[in-house]
Amino acid sequence: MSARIGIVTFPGSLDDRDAARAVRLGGAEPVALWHDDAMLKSVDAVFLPGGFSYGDALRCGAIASFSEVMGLVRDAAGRGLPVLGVCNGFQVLCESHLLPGALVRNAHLRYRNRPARLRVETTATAWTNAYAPGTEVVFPAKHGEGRYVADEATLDRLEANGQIVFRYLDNPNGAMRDIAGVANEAGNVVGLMPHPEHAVEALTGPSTDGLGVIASILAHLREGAAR
Amino acid sequence: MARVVVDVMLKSEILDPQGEAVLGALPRLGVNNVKSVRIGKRVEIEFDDAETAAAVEEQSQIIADRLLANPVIENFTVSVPGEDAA
Amino acid sequence: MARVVVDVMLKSEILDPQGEAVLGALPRLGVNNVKSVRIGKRVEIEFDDAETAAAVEEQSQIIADRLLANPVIENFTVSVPGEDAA
Amino acid sequence: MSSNMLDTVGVADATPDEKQPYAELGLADDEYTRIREILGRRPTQSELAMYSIMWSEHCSYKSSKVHLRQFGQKNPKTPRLLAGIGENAGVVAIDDHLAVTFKVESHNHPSFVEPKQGAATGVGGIIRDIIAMGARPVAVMDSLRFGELDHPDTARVLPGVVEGVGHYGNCVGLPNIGGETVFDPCYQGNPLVNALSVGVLPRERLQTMQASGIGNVVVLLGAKTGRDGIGGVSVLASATFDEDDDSDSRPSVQVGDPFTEKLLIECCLELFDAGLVVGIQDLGGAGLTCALSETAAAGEGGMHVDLELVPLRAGGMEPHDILASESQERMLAIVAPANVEQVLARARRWGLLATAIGEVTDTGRLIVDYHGQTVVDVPPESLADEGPVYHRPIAEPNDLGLIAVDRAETLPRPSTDEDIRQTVLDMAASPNLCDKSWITEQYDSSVFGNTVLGAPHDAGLVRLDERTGVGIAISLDGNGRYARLDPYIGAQLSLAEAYRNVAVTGATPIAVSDCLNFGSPEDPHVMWQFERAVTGIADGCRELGIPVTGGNVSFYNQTGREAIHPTPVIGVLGVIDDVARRIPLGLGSTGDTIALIGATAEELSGSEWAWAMHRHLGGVPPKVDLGHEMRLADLLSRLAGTEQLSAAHDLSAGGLAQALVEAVCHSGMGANILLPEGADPFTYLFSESSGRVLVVIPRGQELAVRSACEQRGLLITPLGVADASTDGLHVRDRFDIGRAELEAAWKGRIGAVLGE
Ligand SMILES: Nc1ncnc2c1ncn2[C@@H]1O[C@H](COP(=O)(O)OP(=O)(O)O)[C@@H](O)[C@H]1O
Ligand SMILES: [Mg+2]
Repeated sequence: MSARIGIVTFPGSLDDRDAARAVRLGGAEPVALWHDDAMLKSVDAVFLPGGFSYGDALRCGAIASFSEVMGLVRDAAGRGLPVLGVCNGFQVLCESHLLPGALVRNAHLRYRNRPARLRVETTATAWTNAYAPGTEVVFPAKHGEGRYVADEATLDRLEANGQIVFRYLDNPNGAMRDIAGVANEAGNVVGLMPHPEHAVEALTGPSTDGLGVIASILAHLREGAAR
Repeated sequence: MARVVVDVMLKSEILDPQGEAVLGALPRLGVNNVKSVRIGKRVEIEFDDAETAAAVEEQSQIIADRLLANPVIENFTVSVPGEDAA
Repeated sequence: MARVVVDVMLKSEILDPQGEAVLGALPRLGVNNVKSVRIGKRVEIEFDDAETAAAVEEQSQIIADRLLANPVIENFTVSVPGEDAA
Repeated sequence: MSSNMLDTVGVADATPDEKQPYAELGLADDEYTRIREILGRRPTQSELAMYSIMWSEHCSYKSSKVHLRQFGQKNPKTPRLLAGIGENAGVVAIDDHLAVTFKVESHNHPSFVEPKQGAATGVGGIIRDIIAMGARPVAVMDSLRFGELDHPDTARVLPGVVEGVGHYGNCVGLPNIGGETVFDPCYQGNPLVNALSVGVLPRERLQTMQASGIGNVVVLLGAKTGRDGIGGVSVLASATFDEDDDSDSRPSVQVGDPFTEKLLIECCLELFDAGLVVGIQDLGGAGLTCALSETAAAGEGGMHVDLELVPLRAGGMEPHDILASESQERMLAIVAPANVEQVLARARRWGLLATAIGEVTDTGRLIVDYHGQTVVDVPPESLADEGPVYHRPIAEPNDLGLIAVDRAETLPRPSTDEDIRQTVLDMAASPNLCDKSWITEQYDSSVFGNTVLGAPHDAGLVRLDERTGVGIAISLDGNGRYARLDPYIGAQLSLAEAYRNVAVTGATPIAVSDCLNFGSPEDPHVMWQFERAVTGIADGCRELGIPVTGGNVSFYNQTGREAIHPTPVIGVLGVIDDVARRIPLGLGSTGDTIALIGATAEELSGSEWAWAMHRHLGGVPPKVDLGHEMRLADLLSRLAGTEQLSAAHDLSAGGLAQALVEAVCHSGMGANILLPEGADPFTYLFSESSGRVLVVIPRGQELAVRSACEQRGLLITPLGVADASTDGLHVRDRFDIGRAELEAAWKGRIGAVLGE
């Protein structure tokens, strides 16, 4: 039986179809989750896709963090359920305090859409274990508020704990310490701004490097099952 | 210190999608008695200490009018925080 | 009328590129005596008329703390505009 | 306001001599007289507002209608056309299952007043036209024109427009797959913002705007109704209301909310799929007025509405305000009574407001009540279909003869190789030819994961079906300078360019939508330009065998007596059976042959070179040969996806030189070129003869491609080879431009001028 990966649709989610396609192409089964439903449909992992949930009013991801489904995700993540947040999903995870730090307006003040070169900084997470350490990947980055910020002490702690998952090689938004993605301490929750789900087909993406994220979660789930 | 605050709000008849979205989210926090939410900008401007109050006032008006607010859709007010407290 | 204003500003240690951009544009308006510009949000909340002042105050604190400001990057103040004038 | 102030039908009957501000509302004396005849009494305020809106140029096409008829008359018959002119957007069949709908529309004036919101609501409006046909919008495009790049007002308008187009499209989740950006002083006070949207639908999901089925319920979906855009009818404000009225309350600008639009898209598609709506119509420029009268007129012709049921955002709105409001993100659905509960429930699930406001009747009248009193009682077709039609006077501009003899072919040209080299660089750095990524990077191009080609390709290409790989290509093109020199030829040149841009991707062009941007129709010279342009498009489409499926007219683009260049913008849609066959941009691999298909004549009048280097506009535009374009398209679609072609690129503004510069900059490869013997190097590099394409042919395939060209009577000229080691543009025996120098000229120009 293939792994079931829940993909949450908030009002204003946009990349949910893309996330489902990536999950499918990566060999898992996408399961649609609705923001207002108080059920996770016994999924093996959750993918929070990009978009502008609730119009990104106030701060990106702020309102989504109060949704029914995020209450469940918060509890389940605490028990080790793997959760990935991409772009708006990353913002939702930070606003939900499942990940440290915050994402603020790009330093150049504009929305920018460009393929981003990233380095995989740690493979010790549920979502990156299939990459070789230090691998360079290219994912599209497209956002107006993707500048990662946190206080220096937090950043030092993230570095020390190996919680920085992806770093930009050409920082597109002014993110502190070139951070593109981070994990929680346990490594089951990962958020990143660039879009691995838009890098799964040669025809439509700048690379197919994003398939590694799906391969990672499948390996992680297999390992869990074997234990 | 010569500190001025410029508040810029959408004119009352202009749709404020952000305010609407926040209003819609309040029940999730258990708040059900709010009628409206409007979201605007608060701009804090600090002038050189040497400036006279009159100069600060005049310059702030210019900045607000020409740069901070879009007169087609926004109104602004200029205030000097110290004054209120005094 | 039960009206509350919540001002939300980025913490001083967080870079505010929008404020910087305004600061950088001021010389073009002939304004050369500004030291700093910070841009935040002003949120105007209108409660149902029936609410007591205490309830309004309390609810506003909750809304501001949990929703309107993100403590990782922002500070907020809650004020009741009527009070100043009184 | 107290109800005794209400201008009801009864009051109108009783006060036939009341003076009405019809002239202030833009109605002519005879138009007002006709309204009185239609009604057999004076109109109420609400009725007057509705007629003034529906009979405006914008809604009634009163000046353009007699000319636009040519499209219907000359359109080639094709079984692909499932819905055409007269619908919200034209619909063409793609295969046995899928159809596509697309349309381009202008939002020029609002974008000048408030660039960000003006452009944003332009995008929002065209998306709702696509939804109204039953389609899921799958992409947007934008065609933009501004004054000079370094004019201070461009620094205000351009970033705002781009932010608005980007903000709306990005938030609503539609990839932007292309467009154009043109600078010319004629657009200084009249920037053009033309937005296109395209959507896809299963053929059987096609929707109509008919309010049919007596007893069916009229449901208003989406945003609340506020005072947006009712500035026009503010002369109707009653005296009592005026007193506490501040300038605030009658904004002429609308502010859009893409978040609500996204919910509207998803909700409407659910309703269509569940078969819950009988008819649907978007609320656009003329708000409820237009939606009510068009749906009523298209159906059995009767409708009753209780206006007080419309959810309002602002206080103190009078009936005519509610009818005229242009609040965004609203749709009108006609629903069988048994399905109303379900429709409301589905809307609630999406967090959308939905309200039953009326019903379909058999009275043949559109009747609007406000708190039980009738404020409108009219035959709906008198609003929707029977507006005034004008045969405006037409006169050829008297300067055309002089302009025609002022040929750019006589201008001083660069003579030495060094001068030509510098001209290549100067042209590459000019506003109309330089890199546009400062703009396109502000647009999401990949959401949906189906964008196969976006900017900077000649056309956008999206996949419609992952299983079959079927896809569509679209290009939007206009050229005001050519149209100024000769509107008939100019319009056909734009049509030919859009057609060729689609063909260059490997897709086969099948349909056209157009946006006609002109000055005042009251100026006979403008009207002449308009008539010539429409005739050019209609004749061109007939020759190409592809129908015009819809479009939009924007008049009054002028400052004082100075009109913009006539600017027909043409959108061509093409179909490709498998997107994997698409032809990319670039230079293929080292050793591939670079060749030019099509002939180069000395055609410099109206060219980018004449404009950029001499500020010159005169002479006659290049010749158009649509038969040649068809053979070229046939060739490209035949070669697409074979091993015979590795890349292709259309030649347009800036000629061969610019096509080479772009191919080099986008490919990371060098081009090693030898100009044909006997050709004048300057002419060969900068002429804008139409019908030409740069192709890149893998080694060993040259003969096959040559014979494919010869079979179709197409001239092919080998120019050189792609070469990774050259890295730049090398024109043998003449000059070299290294990649660094080329990119320094071409890239970063727009950002630099706009101050970063
Ligand atoms: N330039 C044009 N070419 C072809 N059709 C046009 C043109 N302008 C308008 N039309 C058609 O006339 C009809 C009315 O146009 P419009 O008022 O823009 O539509 P809508 O009511 O959807 O906004 C539409 O079917 C449109 O496609
Ligand atoms: Mg329409």
